Amino acid sequence: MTLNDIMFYLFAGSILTFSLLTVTSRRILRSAVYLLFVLVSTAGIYFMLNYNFLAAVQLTVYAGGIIVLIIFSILLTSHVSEKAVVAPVKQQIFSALAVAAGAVLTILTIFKFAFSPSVSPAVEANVKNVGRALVSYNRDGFALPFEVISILLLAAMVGAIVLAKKEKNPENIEKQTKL
Amino acid sequence: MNILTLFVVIPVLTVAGILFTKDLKQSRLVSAIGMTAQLILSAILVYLYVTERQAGNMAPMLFTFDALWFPALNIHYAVGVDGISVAMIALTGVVVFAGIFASWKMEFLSREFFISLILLATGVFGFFISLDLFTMFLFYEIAVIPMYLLIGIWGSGPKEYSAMKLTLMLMGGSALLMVGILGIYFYSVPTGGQLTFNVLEIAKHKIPIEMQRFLFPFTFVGFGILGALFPFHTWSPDGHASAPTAVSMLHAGVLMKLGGYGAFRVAIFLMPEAAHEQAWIFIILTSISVVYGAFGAIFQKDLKYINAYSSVSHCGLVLFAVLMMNQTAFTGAVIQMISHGLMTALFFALIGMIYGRTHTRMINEMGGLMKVIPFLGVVYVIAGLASLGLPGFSGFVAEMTVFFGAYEHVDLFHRVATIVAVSSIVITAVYILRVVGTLLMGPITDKHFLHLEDANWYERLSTITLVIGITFIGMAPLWLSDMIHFSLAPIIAKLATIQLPGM
Amino acid sequence: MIDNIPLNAFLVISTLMFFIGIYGFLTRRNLITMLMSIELILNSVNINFVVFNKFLYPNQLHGHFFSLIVIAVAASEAAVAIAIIINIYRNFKSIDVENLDQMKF
Amino acid sequence: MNSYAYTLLIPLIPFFVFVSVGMAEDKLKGKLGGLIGTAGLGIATFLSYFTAFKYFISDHVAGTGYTSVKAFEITWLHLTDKLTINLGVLIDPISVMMLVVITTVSFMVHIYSLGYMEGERGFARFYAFLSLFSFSMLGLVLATNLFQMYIFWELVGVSSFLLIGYYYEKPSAFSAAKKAFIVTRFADLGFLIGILILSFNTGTFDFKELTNPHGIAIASMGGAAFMGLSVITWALIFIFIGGAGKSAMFPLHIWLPDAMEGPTPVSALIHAATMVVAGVYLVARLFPVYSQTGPAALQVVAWVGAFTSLFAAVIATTQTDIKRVLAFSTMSQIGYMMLSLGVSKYGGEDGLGFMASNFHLFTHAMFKALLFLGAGAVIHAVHSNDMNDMGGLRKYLPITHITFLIACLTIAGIPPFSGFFSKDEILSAAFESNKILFGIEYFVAGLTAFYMFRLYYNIFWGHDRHYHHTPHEAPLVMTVPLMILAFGSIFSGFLPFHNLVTSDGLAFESHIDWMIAIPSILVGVLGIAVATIMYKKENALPDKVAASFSFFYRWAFKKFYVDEFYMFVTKKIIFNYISRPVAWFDRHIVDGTMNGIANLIVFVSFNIKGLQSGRVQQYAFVFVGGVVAMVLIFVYVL
Repeated sequence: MTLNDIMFYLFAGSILTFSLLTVTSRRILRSAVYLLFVLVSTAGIYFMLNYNFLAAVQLTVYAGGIIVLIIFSILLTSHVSEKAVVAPVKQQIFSALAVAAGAVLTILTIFKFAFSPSVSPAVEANVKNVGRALVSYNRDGFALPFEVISILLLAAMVGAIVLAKKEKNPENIEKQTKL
Repeated sequence: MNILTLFVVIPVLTVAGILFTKDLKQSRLVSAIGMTAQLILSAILVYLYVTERQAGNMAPMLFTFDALWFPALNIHYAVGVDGISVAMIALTGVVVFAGIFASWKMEFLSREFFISLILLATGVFGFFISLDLFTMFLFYEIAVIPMYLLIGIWGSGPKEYSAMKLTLMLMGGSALLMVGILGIYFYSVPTGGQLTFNVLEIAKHKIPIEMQRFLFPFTFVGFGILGALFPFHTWSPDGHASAPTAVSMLHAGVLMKLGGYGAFRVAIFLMPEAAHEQAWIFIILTSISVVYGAFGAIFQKDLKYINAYSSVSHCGLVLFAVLMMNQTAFTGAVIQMISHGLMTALFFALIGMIYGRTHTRMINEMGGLMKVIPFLGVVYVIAGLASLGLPGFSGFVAEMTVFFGAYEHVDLFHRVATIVAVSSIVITAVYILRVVGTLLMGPITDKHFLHLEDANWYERLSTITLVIGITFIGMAPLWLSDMIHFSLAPIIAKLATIQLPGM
Repeated sequence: MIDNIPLNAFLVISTLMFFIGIYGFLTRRNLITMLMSIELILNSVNINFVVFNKFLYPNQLHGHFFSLIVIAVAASEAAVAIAIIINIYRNFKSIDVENLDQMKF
Repeated sequence: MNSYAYTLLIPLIPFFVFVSVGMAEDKLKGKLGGLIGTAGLGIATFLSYFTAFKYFISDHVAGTGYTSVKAFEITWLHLTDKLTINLGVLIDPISVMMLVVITTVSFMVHIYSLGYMEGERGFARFYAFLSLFSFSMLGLVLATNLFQMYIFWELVGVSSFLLIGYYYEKPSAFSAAKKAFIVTRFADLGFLIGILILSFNTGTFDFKELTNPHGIAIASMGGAAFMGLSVITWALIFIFIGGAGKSAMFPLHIWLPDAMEGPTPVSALIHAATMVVAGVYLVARLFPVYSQTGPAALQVVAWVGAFTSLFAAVIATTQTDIKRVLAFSTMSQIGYMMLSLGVSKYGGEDGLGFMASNFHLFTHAMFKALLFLGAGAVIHAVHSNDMNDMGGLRKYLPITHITFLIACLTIAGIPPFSGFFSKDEILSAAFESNKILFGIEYFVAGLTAFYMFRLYYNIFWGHDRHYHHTPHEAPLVMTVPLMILAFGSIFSGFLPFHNLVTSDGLAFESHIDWMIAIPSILVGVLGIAVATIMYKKENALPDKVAASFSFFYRWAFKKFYVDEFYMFVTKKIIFNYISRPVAWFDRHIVDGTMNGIANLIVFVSFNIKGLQSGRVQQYAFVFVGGVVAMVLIFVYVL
């Protein structure tokens, strides 16, 4: 049992524990924090896999960006002390059953399948390689997805702004003029 | 351009023309011009056809034209006519022409009304000229769909219900038909080679008998629903009762004929062996139709219902004759289709005109109308007499040909069926005279009726056109029957080749 | 660094995380927590991508980039979703998913 | 073409009159329509007489039989491979005789109606219909084949329908017309079935081929047997049903009394002299076929005829409507003709009955038309049909009185009037064949004399009633036809029918058998005497007689309740137990099934629409569950 192994199991344990806590905690804000822990642990696993850039992105975008966004919206839509409404027990039981069955099936399948790990030399995922690949339009280049994703981000941004803007539908205007 | 294609092009142009009109006056004028052209074209076609035949052209279909339009499934725009299609086209021309004049005062959404009506006519014309099963089916659908709008928008009474019922039942028929047509397509060339939808091509081969057994009921019932085959006729009374005048005319006069024509041209012609085997089931059903429709009509009070049930009876006779599968009966079936088309169109036109005056269709609320509207009264009596099969009118010729054709079968089953069908002539007389008696004869029951006006010029034009058709066929049936006779040669030859036990 | 940790261990973790996410999606009534469940699911998928990349095709970086793209998509998704949630909250004064059943029948 | 081709004009002239007068009905003012019609028929009459003269006298080679000539024929329709419908003109003894009868009576009626129908609304329409009728009837008798006959048979039916319903504003008139049409239509169904069977088995419609006793058609008639009788016998019985319908034989007679709702000239023309004998003509036309296929069909004809003659005569003694009395008398006389045909055999002297039947048809047309037209004149004078409103009219209507008396004596069979001769021939024929039938006819002869003189005395004798205005003799235009017909009634008996109209076209010797004639005269005289005692002066005797037979009298007065029986069958049974259930069945079962399918779909969709709850989590749950289940199935089970 090397340190690496211990690290891995720690991360694994924290991912599973906090995942469970995320979906079961009745305080929404806490859920968000647990989710943050999950994401961070995931980043840890990426570090362990030697994908440092990805891990950094995971930390900045997910942990830094999304979680903050979520927390803001939680604060906007509910009180901190408010406890989340949970589904009826029946729904919980059935969901748990379906999910457990699914998990068991998947895991069984995974163990049945003989993966053949490759022995070919690894490409180092350092910033230089990643950056090259991202803007390369050759084979194994990702210029097109990169552009597409940027457009998607732009669209999402515009969309989010439009959606979140206070709408001025005629009814509201009518109401305002009446007032 | 091929003369047959003109039959589709002219209505389409007319529709395009109506799009640019502004009000009732303009749109009806455009429709009238278009359909008059169509009528003249039908007459020219009859003339060309007859001269061509006299010149010794023995091809099964004349004026053929073929263009591939969907290569993946080998679907062609293939057109061509024989005597039967020519007769049906002439019928359609007359009925549509009369229908336009019968709806001369369609004030409500007139432009849209005429567009739908002519679209319907396009479908019917296209159906009759098509030789390609798929194109035929396409035109069939074009004819059926506007019906929904025409009844649903311009109808009366429970029009939404009727429109829905009619369309759904006919669509059900189409679904069965689709199965049949696709089945025929996939077994069209059993020896291997390019599959085809072309009727003439398919007829050259023999569809395997096992498949015929399976496909024939689909095809026949599919067309039979449109031809008011018992027990799939119930769309007819409701649909006709709710439809506006011109639509009833076109529907009963022409559209129901697609059923008989299709059953003959597709079901029997392409699958004679299965037809021969299964005919007995449908003969029973059609015999029931014939008598049952007539009995049903006796009890009705609404003029349109009476006529709808009488159509069930008469169209039943068409299918009955088609199933008898010999030359005389086929001839009779075609004449009966034309005769019934003209008669029933005339009836519906008259009912519409009477309804427009009295604002009721219930016969027990009317009486003595002969005195105030003699023209319509006389024409109604003529239509009635034609309908009950009086010599001198087309109905007689048709019925007699059918009965004699049916009687050519020597076995007891066919004999009994024939006699059952023959007995309908008495029942028909009962309900026709009952209507004529209560509606036209006797004292005037309502003093409002005293001020009714007799027919206008356009109503006269509409009805007289149809009366001329009826009497012409009734007086001189020879040309028509000979025209049909010749065209039956291929199918008779095909029927002669099948050897089945008991033949 | 990870040589003695089998591939299956990673896959088991991601599977469990995935189903936990689904469980959350099925049971939480609050839209935001449902969104968080989705993030869990996406995350588990990311792990799979990365792990497969690392273990099976180390000579390429496809899985790595897929993860990157998924993260980007998750970010935009979160942005739009939160905009929608806030909008819903404005209109319904609630973000309980049970109340949002307008789109039935 | 041959020298008879012009006979085509005989039916065609009335047809053109019908078309032209019918089209221009409302434009023809006054009597113009009538005059055109009368003129047209006058020409046809002239042509008919000319044809009769030509056929029977000038073209006839002495010592040979009369052959039938096809004057004209065109193909109308190719029906089946073997059968072709032709339209043409057939000239032979019976058709020529019928031509004379029809055109004579029709012409008289045309003239008479100029007076009788004067001032009626639709005067031109009346003449148009009369012309249509004449056309159809002439077409019927000139038919070259069975199918042409059927065509015109139907046309005759419809023109009769139109004429009975002439006063269409009167509900009773129209219902009578409807009844006539439907009853005869029902009979025509039999006719049509008969034609189907006959033509299928013989392969021809043509009368010449069918009736040629040495031809293939008759030879091929053995045929298969069905229920003990050969198929052809059945065909002939069916055809006779058609004839029985038109000729008002029991039990298809019910329309004839009601048909008296029509204008009286119409009754005279159609329902006395011409159309109602079409059935007789039909059987006569096919007589060789009937006589060659065994006795069964002819026996049916004979017994139906005999029964009808008795039945109708009994009813006639009780009726009070003068036109109905005449109608029942017509039925009775047609019964005689049918009987006579039924007892006849083919060829030579054996064909006495055939000759007698046609002879009686001829004389009957004359005197019955006369009776009806006379009754018309009476009705014209007193504006009533009922005997009880009449009496003592001999002073006011001298010409009508005399002619009516002549007609009554004729029908009673008193020599030397024509009825005596023809009836005598029938009785002789019956005597040779069947004594029971003979007895019935003897009795009927007495009854006939009795009820005719009952009618006569009630109208012209007795005391005056309270007339609204003094009855006056009809104008000359009406009385001249009466006189002409009276002349015909007196002298037509002397025509040598046994030389002219025989079953095989050959002449044979016929003479009056006084052993039969004298009793028949005595019976006639007896009938007259009884009527004289009872009705000449008003006394209580008729009431007493009626009272003593009160049950039977009421029964006969109500026409033996046949009408009521039919009404029961049609109105109650067919209407209520067939038509109504069919309508109900259609609305509720067939349509109900169709609507039921639609309703079922609506029902199902209503119930499963709950699945589309709008709840995202439910959808997701189903989705996940589905995926898991599918994985389970596809990976682990299959």
